[in-house]
Amino acid sequence: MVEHAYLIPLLPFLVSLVILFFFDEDAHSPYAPYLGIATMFWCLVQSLVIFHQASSGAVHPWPYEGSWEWFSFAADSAGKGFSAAMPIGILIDGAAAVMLVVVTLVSLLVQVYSLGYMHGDPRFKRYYAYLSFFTASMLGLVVSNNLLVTFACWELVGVSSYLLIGFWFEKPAPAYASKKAFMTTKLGDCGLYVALLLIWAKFGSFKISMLAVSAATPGVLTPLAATAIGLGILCGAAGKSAQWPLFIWLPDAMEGPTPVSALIHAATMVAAGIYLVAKTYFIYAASPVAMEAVAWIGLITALLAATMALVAYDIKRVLAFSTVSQLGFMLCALGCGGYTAGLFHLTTHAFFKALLFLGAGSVIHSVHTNDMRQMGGLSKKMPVTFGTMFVATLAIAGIWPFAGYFSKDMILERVYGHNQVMFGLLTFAALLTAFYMFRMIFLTFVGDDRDHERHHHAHESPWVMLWPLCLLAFLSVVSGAALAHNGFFEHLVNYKLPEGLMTETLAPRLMPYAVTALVCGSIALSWFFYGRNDFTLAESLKARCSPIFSVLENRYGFDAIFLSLVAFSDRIAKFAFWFDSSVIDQFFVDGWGLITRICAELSGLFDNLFVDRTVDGFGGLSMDAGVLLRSLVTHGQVQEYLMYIAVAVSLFTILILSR
Amino acid sequence: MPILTLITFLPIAGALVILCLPKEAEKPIQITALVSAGLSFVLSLCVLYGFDRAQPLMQFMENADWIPSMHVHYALGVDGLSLPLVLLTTFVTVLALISSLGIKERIKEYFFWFLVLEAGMIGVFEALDLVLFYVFWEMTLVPMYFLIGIWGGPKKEFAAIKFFLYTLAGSVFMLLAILAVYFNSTPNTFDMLALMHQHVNWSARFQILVFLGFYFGFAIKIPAFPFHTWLPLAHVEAPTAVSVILAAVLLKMGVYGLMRISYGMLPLGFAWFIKPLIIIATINIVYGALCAMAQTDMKKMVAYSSVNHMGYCLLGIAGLTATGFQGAVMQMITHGIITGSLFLLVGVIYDRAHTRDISAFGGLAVRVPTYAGLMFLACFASLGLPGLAGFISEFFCFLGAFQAWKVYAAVSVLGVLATAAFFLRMMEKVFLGPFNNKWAGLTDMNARELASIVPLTVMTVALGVYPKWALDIMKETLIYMINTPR
Amino acid sequence: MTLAHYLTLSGLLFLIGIFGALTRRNIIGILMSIELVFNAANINLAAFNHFRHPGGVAGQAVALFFITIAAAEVVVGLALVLAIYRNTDTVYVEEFSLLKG
Amino acid sequence: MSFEAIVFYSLAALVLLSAVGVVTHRNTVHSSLLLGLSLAGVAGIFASLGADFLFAGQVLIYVSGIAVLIMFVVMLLGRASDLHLRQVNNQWLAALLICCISAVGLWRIASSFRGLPSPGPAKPSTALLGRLMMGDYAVPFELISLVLLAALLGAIFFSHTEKDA
Repeated sequence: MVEHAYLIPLLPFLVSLVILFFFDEDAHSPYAPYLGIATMFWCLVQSLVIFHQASSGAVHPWPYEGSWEWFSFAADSAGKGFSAAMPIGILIDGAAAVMLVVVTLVSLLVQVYSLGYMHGDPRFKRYYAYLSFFTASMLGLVVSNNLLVTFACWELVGVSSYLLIGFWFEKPAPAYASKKAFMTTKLGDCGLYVALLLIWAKFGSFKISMLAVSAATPGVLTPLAATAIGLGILCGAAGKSAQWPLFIWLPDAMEGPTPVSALIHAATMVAAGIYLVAKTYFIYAASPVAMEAVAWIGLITALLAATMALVAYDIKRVLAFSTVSQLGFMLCALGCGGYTAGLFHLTTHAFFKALLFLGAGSVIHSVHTNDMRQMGGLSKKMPVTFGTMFVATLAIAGIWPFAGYFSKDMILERVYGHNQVMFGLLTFAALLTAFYMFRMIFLTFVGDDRDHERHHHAHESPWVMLWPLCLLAFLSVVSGAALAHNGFFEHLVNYKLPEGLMTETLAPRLMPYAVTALVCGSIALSWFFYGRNDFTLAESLKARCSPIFSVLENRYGFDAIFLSLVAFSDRIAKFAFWFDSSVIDQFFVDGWGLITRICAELSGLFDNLFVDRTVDGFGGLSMDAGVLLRSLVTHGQVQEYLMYIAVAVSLFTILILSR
Repeated sequence: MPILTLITFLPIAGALVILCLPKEAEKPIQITALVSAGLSFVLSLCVLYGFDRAQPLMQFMENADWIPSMHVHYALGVDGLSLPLVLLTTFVTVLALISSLGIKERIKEYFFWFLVLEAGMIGVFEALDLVLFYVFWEMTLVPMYFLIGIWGGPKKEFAAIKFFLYTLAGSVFMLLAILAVYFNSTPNTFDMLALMHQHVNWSARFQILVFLGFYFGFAIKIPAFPFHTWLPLAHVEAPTAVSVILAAVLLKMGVYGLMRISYGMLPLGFAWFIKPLIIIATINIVYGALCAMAQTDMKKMVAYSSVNHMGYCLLGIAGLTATGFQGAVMQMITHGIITGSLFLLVGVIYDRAHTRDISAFGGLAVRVPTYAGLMFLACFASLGLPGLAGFISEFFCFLGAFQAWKVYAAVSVLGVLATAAFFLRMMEKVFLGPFNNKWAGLTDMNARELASIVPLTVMTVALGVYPKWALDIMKETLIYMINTPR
Repeated sequence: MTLAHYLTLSGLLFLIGIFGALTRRNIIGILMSIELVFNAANINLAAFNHFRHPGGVAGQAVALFFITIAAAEVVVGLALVLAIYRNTDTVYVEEFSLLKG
Repeated sequence: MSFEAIVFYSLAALVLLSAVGVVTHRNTVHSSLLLGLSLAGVAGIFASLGADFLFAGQVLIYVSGIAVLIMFVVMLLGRASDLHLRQVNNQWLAALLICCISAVGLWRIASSFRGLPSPGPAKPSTALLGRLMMGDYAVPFELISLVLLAALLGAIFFSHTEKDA
């Protein structure tokens, strides 16, 4: 099965084309989604088989790699050109096997869910085509054995994200948000681009397995180069995974359909950055500086995003900030050497975050608003949604035995081993997470209905939307424990850090309990503020600390910074164009033309006034002379002519005589 | 069979036939033009079929005396550097002719000039004799002048004369350089292949001077900063099909000349200029993209994006690496295809709305989904999206340049960002957002427009997904060029 | 008698003829003066023939041709005079201005 | 002074004096008569130079042909009033001046031949001349006859009056 893993990205890709070109744009045509869902189901099955084979050690050699030639091109080595092959292929290692399952599963569930959520949309078929396309790109990114192909899929993922965020492009906000998302990630991609160039310059290959071998060979990769490459990749990852300072696009990306948010902006695409860092971990292993940068970027992001989530009222934005924050956790873990921890959290997070988004979608579908201030008391109206989302919230908060507990615990343990200040800050972020997540639950589901109209019309979603929720809730409960059991996950992804990076400062045994206790306290605090149907405390706090609140609501001004950056680049562009049209074109080129013309005019003038006049003058002179002479000879008198001849002859005579 | 001669002169034959047809016979004129250009394309496909990809040297050579007293030959040939460009020329010309079927006035002259133009362009890429090269080079100039000057926009006369004078100024220097090369070669010759071996006798000083002469001619055509300002004007004023040819083929003549003549004949001059060249390339990329960002006219924006994209070609060349060369040639092809389709697409909207102002539209994706889809594809290809043609060539250019010029290449990456910025902004303003009801009467693309654009789109995707068969044509020649001892 | 004498004679005759041609008002007078110039030339021819090529007759032959041509000239000239006279009723050259530009 | 000199001087005086008369005499008839006299003098000069056939031709063509022809025309056109008109125009002084200047030149030319003595008495040359005309100069001779014919035709053409007109 694993040798046919190329089918996993290829099939959805073909299906997306088929849907796009061969299906009618009919709002109620069921075939397009069914085709997409069936394909995804097949992919899921295949991924599960691969996962099973990988975990049972049935794949030899491991990690499995299959490679074909994509094209060959002219390359150089020491000033000599030669023909180099660019491979395209699959590389299935533990991380890839896990990611395959995660992506196909979430994609499948989201597609099923969308049957209900997107029902009746005029561009229903296109939606499924995009979803398939996205999934294909994401799967390609996961399985590719070639960084160039990975990058290609990386960009394609970005484009499908662009298309899906802007799916309701008639509204200005999604159109703007899609552009913003694309541009921000593209900004990060520039770094990745340079990193790729550096990799080629250093290694002369893009094949990941080969890079890993070369990087381990002493002397190939200098620390400086490794740092540069690592920072470049981090730059790309920060863009795609919405890390500080490029996280600004993700909250806006919530303008897209909610299932899309669940799939792309929670579970899969935003995880691509983390996944890429994990894939190129051998480079970070060679550069402590890059490693540290990864950790700190993750930490800062986790903290900032968590604080921003505290004040958001838009249910999807809360989730978006929480996503950013959780991605920060993962990155931080990777930066601290917690390869397994990062990927583990990536996996569990995918389940419960997708669940949260889908649940939020269910809520929005029901009350037709994103604003939590207009919700409240929905738990009775939507029990299934409430139940599943509550499970997910417990998971994200890290309560035993939910999935989040295990992964978060693993991260904190690892960070503790790395740097205890970091640990403190990260734990604080975890407490904040619990706080704002429960704030969301309380505001949405608990207490009185604040908007009676909406509450009255609210209803539980259809089962086609609910059973994906249930499945994800189940996974949110068990996946952590199951995967963590006996170090199963660690064994599966199985990355061996170089000796120097293995910091074996084991965390105190009590740490998990302490953290859990703190989280419970945080939840209680949250209930204290928001769970009692009485928001006076929250309001007064808000009034007292309004500067802090407004800073948080303005997302620390990062949006403003980026807007000013955009404005600045616009100004530069305007200037460049002014320079181009006024200085270069009008001044130099046209000016040169003008000078030429002036010269031409001058020389024309000179010609007219001087040269021509001179010529005319000679003409006139000879004419005058002619007139004069004619006055001598125009009498028609033969004898006069004869006289002239005679005079001439006599003059000649004089001439001769005078010699 | 002198197949290259046939390819080159079939359009001329078509042009002569058109000349004999009466003015009113519009259909026969159009058919003649299409048939002759189409035959030329088919023949160039035959050349591709017979082309030996493992052979780096000239193939399908033809040689005959032309002006024996001056050692001028009629010599044609193609190798991996020129064949893709010949193919591009014949291919794009057919499509441009299809899109020109919408031309309503002075059809006879239009198609006549167009075919003459095609012959000139093909000839430039095939010529192996400097005089022949120069003749073909100049042969493109006059048709272009008329095509812009007669069928152009409101400022067509100015644009045409500016284009003409500017490029002519460049070619005068080129002519000087050609003569200098001729008189300093032993034995005196115009044969480009023979001249490749002459540089051992030439001093660095001489090579630099000659290089500058050639460069001036080529840089204007490319167009390299700061000689690029004729381009936006000419593009804006030219009719759609002419813009397509201008961007897709004419600009390539400059880069081709740089690679074939400047690099091949004047290694010392080239080496001396390599630093300025990389700077110019960087400026072209970043500055071109910035200028494009400031545009409100779609066509002008695409024109400046051409400046930006030709910068990638220069970047690739300046690396002096096989990869960079590969990228440059590939970039020429992909830019021809992508920008060709972009211009065609802009022409489509202009034909309907009679405006190209970006802010005049809005939400068109609802009304014209096919058009929007093709435009999106072309824009994404142009901004270098992987899977579409632009990416691989751009990447090779960077890859090639990066090996020699790390900082400049890294700075140039910003150009990629700016390119994305202006294309996305254009797409947002034109196709997304609330629908502007002013355009409720807009119709989607008709069959003729589809016929001219879809082949380009297909090529865009095909080259992006499977660039192998384009890369294989040029690969060996470029490796040979790099490996030739200099 | 030397050649110089004959040349002097012919020169004087020539000058008299020229003077006449320049000054006579009557067109027939001019014709007659021209005859004198012819004769001066003929004298020269004969004299050179006699003094420089005593045995030869080439000079005389040429003089003979001159005489013939002079005869023809006079005939034509007189015919012209007659024609002009018939048209203009005058023989005074001041009154002819056909050459006036 | 030898006989030869006497003959020469008297002939020269005859020629020159009558020539002066030709160009100065008021009466055209007299002028034409004097012309005949002058031409006859020239014929004498020819004789003295041993050109006997030239002498004969001069007498026959000039004196008896041309001079008489001119006389006829003068008489044909002459009027009584002509005698009272000035026959010399107003540029006579200039003409005289020019003649004087030219005379100096001619004198210089003539004087350069001063030292050449007479080669002895002249022999009759008619026979030689005839042979030459029929031999080497046959073609010019024939051409001259053509010229004469043309002149004849021309004269007829010019003097012809169209009676009908």
